[in-house]
Amino acid sequence: MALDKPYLDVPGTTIFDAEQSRKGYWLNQFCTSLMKPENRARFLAGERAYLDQWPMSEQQKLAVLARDLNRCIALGGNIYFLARIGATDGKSFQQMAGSMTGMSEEEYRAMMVAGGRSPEGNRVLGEEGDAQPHNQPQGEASRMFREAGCLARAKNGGA
Amino acid sequence: MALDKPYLDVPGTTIFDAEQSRKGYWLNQFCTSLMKPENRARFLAGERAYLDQWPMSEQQKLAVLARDLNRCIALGGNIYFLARIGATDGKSFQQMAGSMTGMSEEEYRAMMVAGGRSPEGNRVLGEEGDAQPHNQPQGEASRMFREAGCLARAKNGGA
Amino acid sequence: MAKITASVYTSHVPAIGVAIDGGKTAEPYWAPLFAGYEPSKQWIEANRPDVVFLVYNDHATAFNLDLIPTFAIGTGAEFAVADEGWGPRPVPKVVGHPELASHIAQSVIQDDFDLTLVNRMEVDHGLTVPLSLMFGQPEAWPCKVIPFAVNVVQYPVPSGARCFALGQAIRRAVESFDDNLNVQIWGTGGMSHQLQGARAGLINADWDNRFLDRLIADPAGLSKVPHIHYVREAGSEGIELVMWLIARGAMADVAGGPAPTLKHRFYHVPASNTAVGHLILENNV
Amino acid sequence: MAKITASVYTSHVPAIGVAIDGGKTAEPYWAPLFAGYEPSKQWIEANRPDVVFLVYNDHATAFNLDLIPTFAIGTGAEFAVADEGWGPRPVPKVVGHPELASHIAQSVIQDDFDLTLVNRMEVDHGLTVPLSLMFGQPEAWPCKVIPFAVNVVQYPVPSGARCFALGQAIRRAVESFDDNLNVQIWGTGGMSHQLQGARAGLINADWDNRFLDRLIADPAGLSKVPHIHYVREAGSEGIELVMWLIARGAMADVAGGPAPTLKHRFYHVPASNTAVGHLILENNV
Ligand SMILES: [Fe+3]
Ligand SMILES: [Fe+3]
Repeated sequence: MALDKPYLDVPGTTIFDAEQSRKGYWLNQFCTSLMKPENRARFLAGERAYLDQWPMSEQQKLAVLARDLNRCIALGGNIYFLARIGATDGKSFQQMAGSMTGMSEEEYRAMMVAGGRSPEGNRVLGEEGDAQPHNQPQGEASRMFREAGCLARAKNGGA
Repeated sequence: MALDKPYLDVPGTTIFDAEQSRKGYWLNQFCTSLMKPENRARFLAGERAYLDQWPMSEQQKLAVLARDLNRCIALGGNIYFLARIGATDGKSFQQMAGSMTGMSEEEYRAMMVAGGRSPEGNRVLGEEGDAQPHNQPQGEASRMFREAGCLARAKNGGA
Repeated sequence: MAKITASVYTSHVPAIGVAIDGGKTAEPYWAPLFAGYEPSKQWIEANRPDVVFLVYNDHATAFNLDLIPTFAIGTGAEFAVADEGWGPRPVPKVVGHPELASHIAQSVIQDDFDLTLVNRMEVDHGLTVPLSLMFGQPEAWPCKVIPFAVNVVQYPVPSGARCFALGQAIRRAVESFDDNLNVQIWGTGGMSHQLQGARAGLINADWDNRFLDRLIADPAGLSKVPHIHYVREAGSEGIELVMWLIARGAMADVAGGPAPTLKHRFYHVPASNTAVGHLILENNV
Repeated sequence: MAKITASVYTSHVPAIGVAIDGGKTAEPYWAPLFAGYEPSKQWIEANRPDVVFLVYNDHATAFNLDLIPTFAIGTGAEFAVADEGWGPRPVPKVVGHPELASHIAQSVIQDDFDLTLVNRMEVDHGLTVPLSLMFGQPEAWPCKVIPFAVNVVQYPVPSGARCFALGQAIRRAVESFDDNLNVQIWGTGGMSHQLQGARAGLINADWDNRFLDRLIADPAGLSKVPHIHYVREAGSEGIELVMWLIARGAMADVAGGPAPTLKHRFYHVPASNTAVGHLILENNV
């Protein structure tokens, strides 16, 4: 029988295991290249051209170009590798982490100063916490997003 | 109390442990550089100049220039690293190993074809085998060496 | 004879390094955190180690996906400070202790721990931020440092029990070194934090404080907690806390000696995304 | 379910590779040696593995003194053939089995073996000579290969007992892989040889043959032989034989199953500086 993966039911969380690592190998190695200042400069000077030198999937390249870290992680990226992209953009770990929640930078920072995200309702998929899939995205953006969704559904006759 | 080194009393044998490794670090890393064909060519084109690019001791450099593998090993070299020098010279492992015994290439090869060196008398320092320090060098060369020594001693009045 | 005199535990949040390097330690956001390390600076001034055996994890810096050691010990003479993407931190290079490091490696490998020996690597915030927190901003670090990197990035990471047993082997190794050396062992990383996904920013102060309680009083029991508990309760990056068990395993009481003295305990939220925990335990032998 | 069906043991002398690559296998010096592998080629033709888990040591090729892993498992998709100084051997590249390799790594790390995972490395004669001996000179190797490199170059090297225990963990790992795969485990290196100093050329045929006897019939006892015996009796490079205990530990009888069948046994002196030993053991489950 296959090895146990007891970590698949934690909401909003991807454990970087051998399977993710295989999927994300070139994405992560591209990120490693950004540890050299000359590579950071070359990447910023022409992102698409720089990415095209790596045997990454098109999806991975688009996720990098969009700075969509959640998508990067779904495609095998690991946050410590992906942080090289943020560093290249001059972003902090807090800005990067916050960007994955849908919250604005200010909202995320305020959540942290207030003691951080509670584990309540966020331990197992299917509970009611703010990190559960059905509660995404979070923050002010989400209210706008949901309202837009409602309007759209209303327009389409409620489908 | 310090860690046990039970391998210090084996005649004609240097175990490559952390202490040897520290001593031979740059000597061995120089050898590693010879895994690239362009470095082999550069080394052969100017051995001293190539060696001077490495923070090796003068003794280590002289031992390399002399292709004295026993001396290289005493100075921290390890045979698998030193083999890169032999490879650069187009020598086989048998030629390299034989060169450390004092035997000629033919003598060493003949010993191997006849079943190799016996372990008898060669297990512990102070026995009477052919690998013991007081029986060096080995082979035809040694007889000439000893005769030359006798002549020299006779000339100097037996000192 | 070399002796492990104390163990120090601390988070190693990169933003703390940024705050120190940028002269922001007195700002309202940071002042309470750095105040918590003032007693530690005084303590270490009075209890200067010859060598710190510093357990940390590399954050995809020295090791990328080409090669991932579970346990790597730095046996080199010195270690440069890495450029993690923002340029290298303006801190002194790290000077190793090759003789003691090789001695420990030899001893624990013979004790069935399958280390990777590393003579050349760059060290990242995981190693340098704890040094900055304890020693401030000196021209040169006031002691030698043996970097000991643990894989907590790609699963499977070593279990808490394995880490705790390794600490015990390290203690035996240090005590069989002939020179008189005052050695401290530091366990770094954690406490609760998650840097990814919709659950980023998770902090579990209750769990963290119970972890501190048990690390002091029941480390053997604590070492049996499976990884999944760390992930669920302390966030995906909270798994770094297994490294504290290496330092704790090296204390005298685990080998039947007297209990250590708690010299300092501190807990603060937040530093960037992370809860900061800190302990100093002194051996009484 | 994947299954370990057999184990193969063989020396991996570089000169054997030179003889094969140079078309010298029929020369009087070499003919008796290659004759000893003819039954093995027939056997493996009839017992083609899907994957070979190939235990060998790197000879300062992929790993130099910058970084020395005790145990390194190749989890990459392919591995290039190294230039060891004479130019790369003209043999096919080695194709890995990343899924099975990662699965084994995950399982044995959770079993407290502290592996280093390697996605990119070149493989040297230690790995390619056994492939040539068993498969001859094909266009492409007829199976996937998981390289497993053991440090036997810089002391301390892992003990025989540690290697034997690791083999048992590898067996458990392979058997928990879902796909149906015929897996062989090969242990390579040895037998008696010494490549250095006044004692170069040491061969101990008695000791080697007792080693073969005990590897077949009493591997647990054999695994307790300390390193110094290998060095004194089988030469400084004879220590490579500890790697055979990894393959032997993975056989069914060690876990309480039936004894394996000895399909082939061969011993020859010399190949260059070295005594050549070779065994094939088939599992009966
Ligand atoms: Fe960290
Ligand atoms: Fe070998």
